[in-house]
Amino acid sequence: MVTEKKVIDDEGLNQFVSALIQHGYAVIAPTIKADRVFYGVVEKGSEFVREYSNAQNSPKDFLFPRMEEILRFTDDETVVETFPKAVKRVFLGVRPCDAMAIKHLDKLFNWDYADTHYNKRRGDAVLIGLACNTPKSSCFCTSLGGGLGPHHKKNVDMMLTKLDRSSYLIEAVSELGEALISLLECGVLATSSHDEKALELRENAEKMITKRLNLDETFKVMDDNFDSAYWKTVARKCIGCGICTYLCPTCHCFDIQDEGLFRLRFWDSCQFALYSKHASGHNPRDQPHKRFRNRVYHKFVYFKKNLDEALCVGCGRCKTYCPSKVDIFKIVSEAEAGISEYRSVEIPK
Amino acid sequence: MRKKEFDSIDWEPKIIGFLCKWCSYAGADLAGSSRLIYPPSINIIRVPCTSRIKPHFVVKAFATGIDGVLISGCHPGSCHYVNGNYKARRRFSVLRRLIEFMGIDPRRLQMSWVSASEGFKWADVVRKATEEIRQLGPNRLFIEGET
Amino acid sequence: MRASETNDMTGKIRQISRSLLEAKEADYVIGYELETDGSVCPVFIDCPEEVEKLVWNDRCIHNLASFLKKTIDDGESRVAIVSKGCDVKSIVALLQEGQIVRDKIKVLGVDCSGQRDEKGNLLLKCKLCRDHRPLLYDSLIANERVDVREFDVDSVDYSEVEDVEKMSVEERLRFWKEEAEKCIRCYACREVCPLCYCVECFTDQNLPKYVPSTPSIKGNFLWLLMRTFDLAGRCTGCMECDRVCPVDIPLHLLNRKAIKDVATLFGYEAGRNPSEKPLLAVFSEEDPDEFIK
Amino acid sequence: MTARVGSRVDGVEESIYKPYNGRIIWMREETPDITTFRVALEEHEVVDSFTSFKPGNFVLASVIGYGEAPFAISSPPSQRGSIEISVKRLGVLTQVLHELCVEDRIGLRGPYGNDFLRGEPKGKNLLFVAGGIGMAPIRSLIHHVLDDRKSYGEITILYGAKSIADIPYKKEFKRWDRMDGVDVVLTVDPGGETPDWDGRIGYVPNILTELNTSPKNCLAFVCGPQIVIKLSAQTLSNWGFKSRDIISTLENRMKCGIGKCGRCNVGHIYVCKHGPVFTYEEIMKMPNSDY
Repeated sequence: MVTEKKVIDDEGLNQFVSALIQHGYAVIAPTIKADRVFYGVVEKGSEFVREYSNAQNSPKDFLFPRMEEILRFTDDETVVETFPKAVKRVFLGVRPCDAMAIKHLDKLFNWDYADTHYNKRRGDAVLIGLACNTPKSSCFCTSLGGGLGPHHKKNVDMMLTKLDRSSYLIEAVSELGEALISLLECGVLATSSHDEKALELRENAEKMITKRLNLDETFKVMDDNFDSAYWKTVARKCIGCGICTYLCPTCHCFDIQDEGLFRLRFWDSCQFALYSKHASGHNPRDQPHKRFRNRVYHKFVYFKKNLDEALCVGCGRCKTYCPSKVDIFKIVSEAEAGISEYRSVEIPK
Repeated sequence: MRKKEFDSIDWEPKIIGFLCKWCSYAGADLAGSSRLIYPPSINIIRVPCTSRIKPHFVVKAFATGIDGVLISGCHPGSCHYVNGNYKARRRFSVLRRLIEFMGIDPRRLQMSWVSASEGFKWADVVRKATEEIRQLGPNRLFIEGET
Repeated sequence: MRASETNDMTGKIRQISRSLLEAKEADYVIGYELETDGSVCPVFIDCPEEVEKLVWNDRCIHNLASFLKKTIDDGESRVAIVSKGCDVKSIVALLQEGQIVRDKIKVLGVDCSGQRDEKGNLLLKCKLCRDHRPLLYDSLIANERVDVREFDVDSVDYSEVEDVEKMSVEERLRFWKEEAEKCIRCYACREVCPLCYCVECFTDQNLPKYVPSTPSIKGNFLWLLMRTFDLAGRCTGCMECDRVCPVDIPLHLLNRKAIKDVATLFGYEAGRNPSEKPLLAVFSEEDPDEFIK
Repeated sequence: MTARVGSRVDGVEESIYKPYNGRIIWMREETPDITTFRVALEEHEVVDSFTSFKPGNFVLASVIGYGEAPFAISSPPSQRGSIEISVKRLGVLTQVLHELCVEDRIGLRGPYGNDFLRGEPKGKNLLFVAGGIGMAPIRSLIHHVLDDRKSYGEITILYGAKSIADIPYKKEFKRWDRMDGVDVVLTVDPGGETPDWDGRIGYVPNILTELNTSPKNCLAFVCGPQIVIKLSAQTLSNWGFKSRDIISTLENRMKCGIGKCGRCNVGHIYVCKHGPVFTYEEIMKMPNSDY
């Protein structure tokens, strides 16, 4: 598959965005909102922010929205499904970690039963990745398997790499990308020097990520030490809110409730006590540290056992926006040392 | 609940009345037995004391589209439970300013002291409350299905 | 805060904590630990060797009192807690409501000249602060450069709240419905608040259901309204809820409006005096009742 | 239209959360807070594919405006054309269900989950131990077994409830007791009996210790509150029951029933997708502080 590569400048990128809009695509890209970077619908190219580490929210907000109406009941009690309107969408500037998160969501929402609401929103979406040249200190995407890294292109349809101050290497990755690259009027064909520059950028981006995690070893250590006092100790700092799960690009838990004549599906979090409370009142995860442990295990043990992938993409959002700065990387990477230290100590109160 | 378009003359506001059973409920009963005429806009809920009313009841009423809430209890000093009405007074004076701050017109939450012998006063209180809430129009805080 | 100040205060905190832990007067110390990017985060210190982690600088924003009621559910463990003036007001409010046992808590009061956010400017709560020195402590980490004069009560600046009050009722409704639409019901404001310790929050109950638990505009609006009411006369204005809200809803406007009302209506301020009864638990004959017919 | 029944991964324009329209054709009030509903499906073309369930499966019943909740199917597969669910009044939805009457509409989604027959009960002696509302799935299995009585050995049924008034399916227990080869032991918690009560008095796990059923060629099905499952399973294994032959169900909170909403997990096992029926051997492998 000959992947056509072009080099365009900022203006070319703006022209590309307006071309996409003219072709009926809604373009969703990171923009500034209340002086923070959020994914949002952009009207013109200049709103697409290019100098940022990662947006606070992730494409999950658009593929699996915080609340959606799944069913509506008409007056004569017939059930009417409410499917999302089919709208052609382009996610522009998706970091490789968010793209891998979307792949995980695809897998979960089509595990045996196809979640039609998710598939309808996902089906028409084109992903245009943006390579990470300056990863943050809280990023650790390179140790999460599946070849994930700051310049990883496997899960997107097109890939943008910022070569220098104002020129971007744009390449089609999938057929969908091939079709779209024709919209680019301007821009010059990429030469081997551009490829070398891109490769060089990729290497030192990967070098900038100093946090290393041995996934399989962590999996084994955690799988064998579910009841260790380590989990109660590291969980003390966690206040039990839902920020980490709601801003996490891979967290997919939801609740379904009826309001009036609508059946609504909306985000839920395993950090809340009601999440697993039985009708009889019994709650398997009644204490805060059990709920905390459940989130960490779901990402590094459970999802791996069920769908053989780690459910974390190392984007660092849960640490950045946590009120107590709970760092999942620190907890998981120090699990082995921490657990052995607690094997001798009596469980602290 | 479909909301028709109203002009304020013939539209009858829907008011929830929390009445303490020792005084105001008896007063309302007296008003009824002495055949006093007052607007049928009030739907009475009997409570043991005004301090039994949880502010969440009032807010839930507004959420379900009720146009006004009237809380009525014993005069200060003659509460069957000695200080129930004092506590309620303090509670609802805070709540009233809070709902005003968030954009609900405070006149939609009214409070009155009506004793068991004040049938006339009860009829008058309801007449005044209905008139005042009628000026405010229907409760359009939340549009149905607005997610 | 100059480096010399932070070093000697950090040294004092470490020294007091080490003595408490060694003398077994406290099972663990809750304090602040330095993060790689210069900010701090809460830390639980179990043994004297770990005391070196404790630090004090002008980024110690968190109100550690929120850990008092929730993570310590057995009530037996004795805790030492590093607390600024605003944090101590939360501890006093918890004492007023009989939620914590005074002699189980060792308060390491710290003189505070105001904390700064990551951009370096003074926090709003510090601009309005009148408690540079905690009003209650077991051991004080003093700092002469902090002026600890007692402020007079009516110099409190409610200008932000008054701006919203000046709006018309319709404008305020639209303003708060716009804010409510942003809320994703992550409940960080509830979980971070030291005084939100109910076993079952009113928004989690469903028999009867007071507030819809879906993040709809109606549900969020009522959540903001009733959360503020449940904290009226209890909130001490530590503005942690404002800090942690991931979608930046100005929660401090609501809470400070309640604080202003409670001060004007009843002349009451939460977290001032540990032996004083909470506001809505008591009454007085002279309460204002101009709105009662 | 076969994809309609909990559509598999075939992208049919069919939301997996859309309930079928069920209509109540028969109701019986078993106890003051348990009512059994027989629900028939209106969409005729899916009736046979929907009612080809096995004992142990569950459905998600819903009432418009009040939500959805999982209920074990308590009628046997041989009862074609409709399913029965026994509902205990506990929360908002179950309260509303109890206020419904015949001809009212209930939404049904499912059947989901695995079933009791994975223990191959054919040709074996069977011991049923149930407590409280745990009788609902067990009743489906008992009827299924009695439909083909000769291919099963000795049957013992031990059931316990809080009080006499709380014992559901009273007529069926009497009918089963009169059958040969079937031994029914009913018990009520201490204090729940009345003077003319001829059954046993005591908690289910304690009464179980007196039965002393032989584990040879015998399967035990245990269903009910978590404490009943734990204690009964221990007693049975002390008698020599292999943990593979003790079969139970886990009643976790469920919302979607198909392994997506994430809340019914015990460790990495989703009770709705990999369960709800588990052998005691599997339950022992699960992290014990998580269920």
